[in-house]
Amino acid sequence: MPTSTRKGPASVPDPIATAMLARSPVRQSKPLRQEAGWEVSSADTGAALELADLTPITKVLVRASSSAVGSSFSDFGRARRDEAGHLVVGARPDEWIVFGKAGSAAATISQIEERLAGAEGLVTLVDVTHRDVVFLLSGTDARGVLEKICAIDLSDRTSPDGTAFRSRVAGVSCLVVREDRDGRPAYLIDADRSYGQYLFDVLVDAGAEFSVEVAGYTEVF
Amino acid sequence: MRQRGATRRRPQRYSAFGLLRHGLRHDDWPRVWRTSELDRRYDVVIVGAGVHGLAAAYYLASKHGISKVAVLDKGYVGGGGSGRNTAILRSNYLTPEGVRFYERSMELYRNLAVDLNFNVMFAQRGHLTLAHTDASLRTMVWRAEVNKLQGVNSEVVSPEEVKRLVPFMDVSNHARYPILGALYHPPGGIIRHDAVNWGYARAANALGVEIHQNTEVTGITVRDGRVQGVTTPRGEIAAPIVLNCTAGWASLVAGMAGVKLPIITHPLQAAVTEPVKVFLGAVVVSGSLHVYVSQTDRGELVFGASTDPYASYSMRGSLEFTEELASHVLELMPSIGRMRVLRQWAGLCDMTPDFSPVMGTTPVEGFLVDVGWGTYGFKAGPAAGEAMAELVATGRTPELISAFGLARFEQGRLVGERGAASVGH
Amino acid sequence: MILLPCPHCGKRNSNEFSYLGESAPRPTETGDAKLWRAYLYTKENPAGWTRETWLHSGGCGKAFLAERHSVTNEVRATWLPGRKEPDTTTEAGS
Amino acid sequence: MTRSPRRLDPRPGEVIDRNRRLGFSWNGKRYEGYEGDTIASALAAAGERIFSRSFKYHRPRGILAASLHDPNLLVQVGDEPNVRAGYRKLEDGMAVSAQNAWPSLNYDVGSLNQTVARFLGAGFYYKTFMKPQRLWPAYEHVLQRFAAGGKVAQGAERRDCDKRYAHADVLVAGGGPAGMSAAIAAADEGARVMLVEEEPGLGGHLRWGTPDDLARLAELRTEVAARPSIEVLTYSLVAGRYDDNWISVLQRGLPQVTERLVKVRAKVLVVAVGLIERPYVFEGNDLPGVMLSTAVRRLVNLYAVKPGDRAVVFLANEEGEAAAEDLRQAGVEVLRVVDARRGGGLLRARGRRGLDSVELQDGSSVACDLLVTAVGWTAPMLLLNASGDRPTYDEEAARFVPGGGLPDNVLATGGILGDGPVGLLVDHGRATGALAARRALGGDAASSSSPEAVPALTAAPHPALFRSGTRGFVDYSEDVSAKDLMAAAREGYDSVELLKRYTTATMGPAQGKLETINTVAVLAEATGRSIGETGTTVWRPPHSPISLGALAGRNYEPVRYSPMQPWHEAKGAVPIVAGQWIRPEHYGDPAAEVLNVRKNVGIIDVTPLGKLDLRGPDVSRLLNFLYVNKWSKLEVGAVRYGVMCGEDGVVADDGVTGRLGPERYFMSTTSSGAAAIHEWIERWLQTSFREWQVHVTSMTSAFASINVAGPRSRELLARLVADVDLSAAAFPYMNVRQGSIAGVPGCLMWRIGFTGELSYELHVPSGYGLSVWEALLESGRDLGAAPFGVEAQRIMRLEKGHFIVGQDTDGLTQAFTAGLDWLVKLDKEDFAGKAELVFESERPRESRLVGLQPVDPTVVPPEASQIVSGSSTIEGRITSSRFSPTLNRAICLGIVSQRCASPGTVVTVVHPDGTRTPTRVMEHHAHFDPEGTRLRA
Repeated sequence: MPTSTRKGPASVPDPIATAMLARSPVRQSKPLRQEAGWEVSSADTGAALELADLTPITKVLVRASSSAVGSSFSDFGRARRDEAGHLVVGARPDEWIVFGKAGSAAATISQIEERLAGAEGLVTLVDVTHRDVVFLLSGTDARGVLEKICAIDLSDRTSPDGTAFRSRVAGVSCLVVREDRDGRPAYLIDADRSYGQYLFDVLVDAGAEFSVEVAGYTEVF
Repeated sequence: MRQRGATRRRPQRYSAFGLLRHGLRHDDWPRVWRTSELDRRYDVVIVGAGVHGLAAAYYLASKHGISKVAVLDKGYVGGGGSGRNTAILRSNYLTPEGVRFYERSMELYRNLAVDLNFNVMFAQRGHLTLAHTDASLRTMVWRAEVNKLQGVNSEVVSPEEVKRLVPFMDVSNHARYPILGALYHPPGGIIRHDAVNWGYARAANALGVEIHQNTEVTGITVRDGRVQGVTTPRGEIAAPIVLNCTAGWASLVAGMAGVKLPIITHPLQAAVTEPVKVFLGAVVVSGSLHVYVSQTDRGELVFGASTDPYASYSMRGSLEFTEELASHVLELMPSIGRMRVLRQWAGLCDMTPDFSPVMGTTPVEGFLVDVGWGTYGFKAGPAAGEAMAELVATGRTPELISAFGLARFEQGRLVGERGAASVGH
Repeated sequence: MILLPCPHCGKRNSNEFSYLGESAPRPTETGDAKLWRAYLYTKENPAGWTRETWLHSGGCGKAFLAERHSVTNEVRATWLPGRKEPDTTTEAGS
Repeated sequence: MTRSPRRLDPRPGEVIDRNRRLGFSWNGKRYEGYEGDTIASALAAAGERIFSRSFKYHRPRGILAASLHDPNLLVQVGDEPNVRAGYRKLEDGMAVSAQNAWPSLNYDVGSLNQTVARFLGAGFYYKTFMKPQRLWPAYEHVLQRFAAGGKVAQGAERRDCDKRYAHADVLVAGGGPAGMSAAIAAADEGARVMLVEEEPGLGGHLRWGTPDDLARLAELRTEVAARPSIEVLTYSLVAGRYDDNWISVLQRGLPQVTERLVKVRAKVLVVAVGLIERPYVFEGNDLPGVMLSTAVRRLVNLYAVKPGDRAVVFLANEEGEAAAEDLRQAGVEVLRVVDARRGGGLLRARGRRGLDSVELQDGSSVACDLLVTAVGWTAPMLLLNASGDRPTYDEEAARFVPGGGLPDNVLATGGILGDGPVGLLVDHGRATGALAARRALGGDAASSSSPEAVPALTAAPHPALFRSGTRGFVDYSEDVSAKDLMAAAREGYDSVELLKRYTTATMGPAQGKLETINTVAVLAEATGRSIGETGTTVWRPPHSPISLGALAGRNYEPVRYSPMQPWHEAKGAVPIVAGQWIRPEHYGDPAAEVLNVRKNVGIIDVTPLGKLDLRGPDVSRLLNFLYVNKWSKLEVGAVRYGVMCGEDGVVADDGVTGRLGPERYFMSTTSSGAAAIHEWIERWLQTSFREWQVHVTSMTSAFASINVAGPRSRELLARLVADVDLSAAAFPYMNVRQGSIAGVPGCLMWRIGFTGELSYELHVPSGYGLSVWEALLESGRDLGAAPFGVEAQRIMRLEKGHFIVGQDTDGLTQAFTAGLDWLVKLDKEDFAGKAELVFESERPRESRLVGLQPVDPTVVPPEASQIVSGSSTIEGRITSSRFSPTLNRAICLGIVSQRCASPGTVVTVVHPDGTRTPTRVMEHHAHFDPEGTRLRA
């Protein structure tokens, strides 16, 4: 029995040239610019601890049985880059979220479809770019900030570089991915978009003790 | 065989004059209740020396002349839910049957100090149930209207009136949980729960009822569908009537008689602060914020919350309870953040599917239940005791509690109390 | 805050989970009111080991069964729905 | 400015910084102290002797323990009540005042109570004030004036507090010699260690010890500092231990916040909290000038304060001897050292406003201003009790000791376990710390050190000294004497729990830390049992009272917004809280918003609607199980309304679901039900229907949802949609299409109508939500396009007779009662709630949801008004009620009993103000366009 629904319109095609602007749920600090049709901040801080809003990045949810997918994807609870530079995160058992460059949803989806072609069982891909907000918290004290609002043990021993987990951050269920940058700890925090402004404010508040600064959109994919 | 009804004795009356005399003479007061040997046979065995069991015993003896009664408890008098609750009294329930029942309890409570000759310190300071959403405001109106039709003083008041009654309350409209109004129930208030337990125990004992502390019921004998008696570490006791008045262990005690109950036991936590000068008059409840608070005459704030989210018999408190409590109390009264939590504890609540109790007969003849009180048990003690005593004495279920029988679950005729907010202190 | 061992995520704080209650099989015969109401309302509610269903709603979103002691809150076994139930009856329990 | 006449010359272990002077006030008078002082030490240095008045008799009280647990040192600091003056560090500018005295600390009118004390024994209030009942409030008012404690100020600002989570392999509670050693050893085994000490500095009793002790302390501190894997938290309280070693620590003295609650998950807890010195019960034991030996040692050695001039020392242990030596060195005249071990005895202390003289067992009387007692110890059991240990009484040592019931993840060391020279405590601490680390790390211990045996540590023999007279106070904060306890026990309150509840002994702010053992001892004596048989009470958290502010921390209450929220705010929309969502209730005039929708076109932000993406071959089976109606034959492009019930047949949620492709569906739920329904579905799929192939994804926030409603909605939409044929024929009612709106691709358009109008529910990728919202208003300006809020929507849905789950139904409303006869399909195979709905269908209906209209069209009954027959028999209630701007009359929905439910019946509605309104039961729920011609337009 054919069980794949991959042929269906699985994603939001990237916007055609249009005046319509996409926005993050978080108020952007000036100066502003556009990135793949999204309004983003180009603030530059150079601070030791930075918080950036990466909401425009592409997010694709992949559901399939782990056995069918084989080793082509990361394990549950781990994150790794694929050849195309996507960050593939084992977000839940039999569920991955693939992060990629802003505006690349269609391309990302077709790449994944290609990779999973022929996989057994039900395989579905859903573009959740617009569903989630994503923050990047990076710097030496990033862990200190997160420890104030998240109960997971973030030490190197239990949560080293490449760890991913879902847990509550300041009361909101989030996917947290550690992907260190230039040898400094960095965390991607993915959450339901409607909590975006709330979570952003909480992170800024928790980070004040460590002199966190809000940075503009940075290209990480 | 001993005579029906043990000897009565007149207790020494408590009064201001008595205090004066005792103070001058430096002599002792008589024992508040006597200890006695455990007999082999009683007319009625009541399991649980909390307010329900003691009240049932008291009314059996005082109203029906049945005093060959033993109240057994695995611990001490009032050591379970009756001594662990937050001692709030009210009758502003949602359903007519609930309102009538609790109003009878309030009536008994109002006269209890005189009735028992024991000052139970019932302070009718008024009871406010806050509404933070239009949905909860609608439920408050619903309750107020049902109450009024049953003759219970209850009305919905404005935020301004809330502020007048409780000046520490933040009624500003920018709060995360704005106060849109409140159900105000002037007769509601607080009472000294231990005094109620002791007062009933003393008065029942004076009428011949025996109170046996540290006497755990470990088995219930049933033969041919009839209860025969109970087993304790102190020996077997024969009794034609066994009344289960336990809270927290109701399922286990009923299980000894082979009766299954629609009960899940959840811990309910409470906490008390250090005393400060009295500033809070009314009892304040917020269902949305899962908190209720009152201030004792000693100056302590007493807090409670909703039950813990999963079933448990653990009476160890949790940290998250005090954290959430504090966070929610400060939403309501931001300026009391410097007060300190002195002590926290937990009690057990037997939750039923319709948030209403189970009172009356069971499939086992002679085995009666007065259980499933959720978070409402203390308020109900006197009326439940009175009604159960009547059932024992007459063999007929009083009209007042007819809606609360065990058979309602099998019949699918639940009581509508679940329609109210999940926290209803 | 007790810890619950999610079979997927490991031990996590209990506030990440939804408690779905005692595990009871749904009657296949739905026309018997007595049977049906017993399924809906009657509970074992033991003070001791109890088998119940939890959903790790704040984490991986997966349901699992657990054998938990309702007095100590200790969890001695967890398993996924449909998998063989562990045999814990030989172990000491109260 | 008051001088500090009792300040000594510098002491080797002093913790004050004499270069940093701090000014503060005490009852309005200016004082000065040093950085490092506690409030009490600064006042004692200034010569103050009375710090508080007692709760009941208003007796003057002074320093007893000079520590966190001193029951006599509760003061008001600014707007903070009950500050522990023996613990709280002095800060510049503090305004400190006494709490329980009027008009002043020195002359307190309340002390008159002492003269009638004989009538005010414990529990006296239970025996009086009963009659007349109506006067109880007046009595109560008088009693309330005796409430102890300080004041809270209305309008006081919330203090800055926050929280932190931490994870430790080993958490050591207590930074004395044993605790420090345990931390060092655990760190050496490779463990991550957190070392928590109540006092501002590590060291425990070594801090106020001999030069040898100080040298030892310096070594230990150096060792701790050299290990980066030890995190040291001083001036921090281990407040509680909860299940699974979840440990609360209250940290003070941080630069950023007043207090921080640290929540630590520790693999192993090492309890090294030491001992508390206990008071002796004798007549006059509460007089200012009667102190514990540890208080004297702290005052002299840590704060360089001379606690008196002429002293008597009553002792039974080495600590007492050391205190006497400290006093001599401080220049205090030690008149007598009475050694209980050699038969010495203490009868009573005398004095009015403070100690004047001491009477001894040998009949002598000594004039003095300081009486020091050293009669033994109490082990603070909270952390051990919370771990399951029940202490046992050690007759020989005259104290309770751990009972040995600890789980593997909790260990004890130091004074709580036993006594010994510092060397033994250190050795025991090291061995315990190493063991803790090995247990925490399992087999992976990095260290190669071989396990060393934990040396024996037992409580040393100590004379059993509890009381020498009946008039002594057992509980200082509650003013309960030994005599009160004896009387209460004889009255029948003869178990620890009953005695404590009846007399309130150990229930005060000091939590019985100093008092419990003496309470038990008196009860034992009264009942003729041993102390061991009498038992002790269980210590409950917190270890010391914690502020609500610290427990609350920051206010992390998640709030959700739609992408259009900035627009709503800019336009001054009146917000309404709906669960976690903040939504616009209206933009000024909800009635006008209704009329505009009915006449032109309106748009509403309905983003909070629950949305689920369902994919897979078994979706239709799933829908058939979840909903009460049938789903097998839904065409691609079609939408259907459905209602879900719980297994008890009670209406749980409703919404529409559309089929977007052969194996792809899109479900909407109510806003408030979104999370619960998602969980409900996952629960069934994961536990009962595991073989079904369905993937469910929550998409609520993926789309900004906008309902475009009104006769001109098609016209408006047509201006922005190019790739979908919007004509009634091509896109009829109850259909769904996918396309682009205003150039934004990937939008969903549903033709449905909650408002009863021709309307389209648009789901736009969230990032574009605000842009599309603005585009709709911009393009529709000439059509009269305007926003409307939740209130206008509620009015219109009521005009249309659509019920709201949870408002028009309640927690027991089953589907037929809700009027869903037309929807429920009992001939379906099986679905959630089917059994109960079959039962419901078979029994006589008791009540049902109906449309209602007041006979007088201008009267709008408030929602929840009751429907009655006779004077007060309840027949139902109004569940929804509004004035309809469209119909220009009042309209309602309500639940009524079956006997009143037939159309045309006129029922009586009672308003909250008592007025009664005749109201007619209608044929339909819908008051407006019951045939649905408008929404099918």
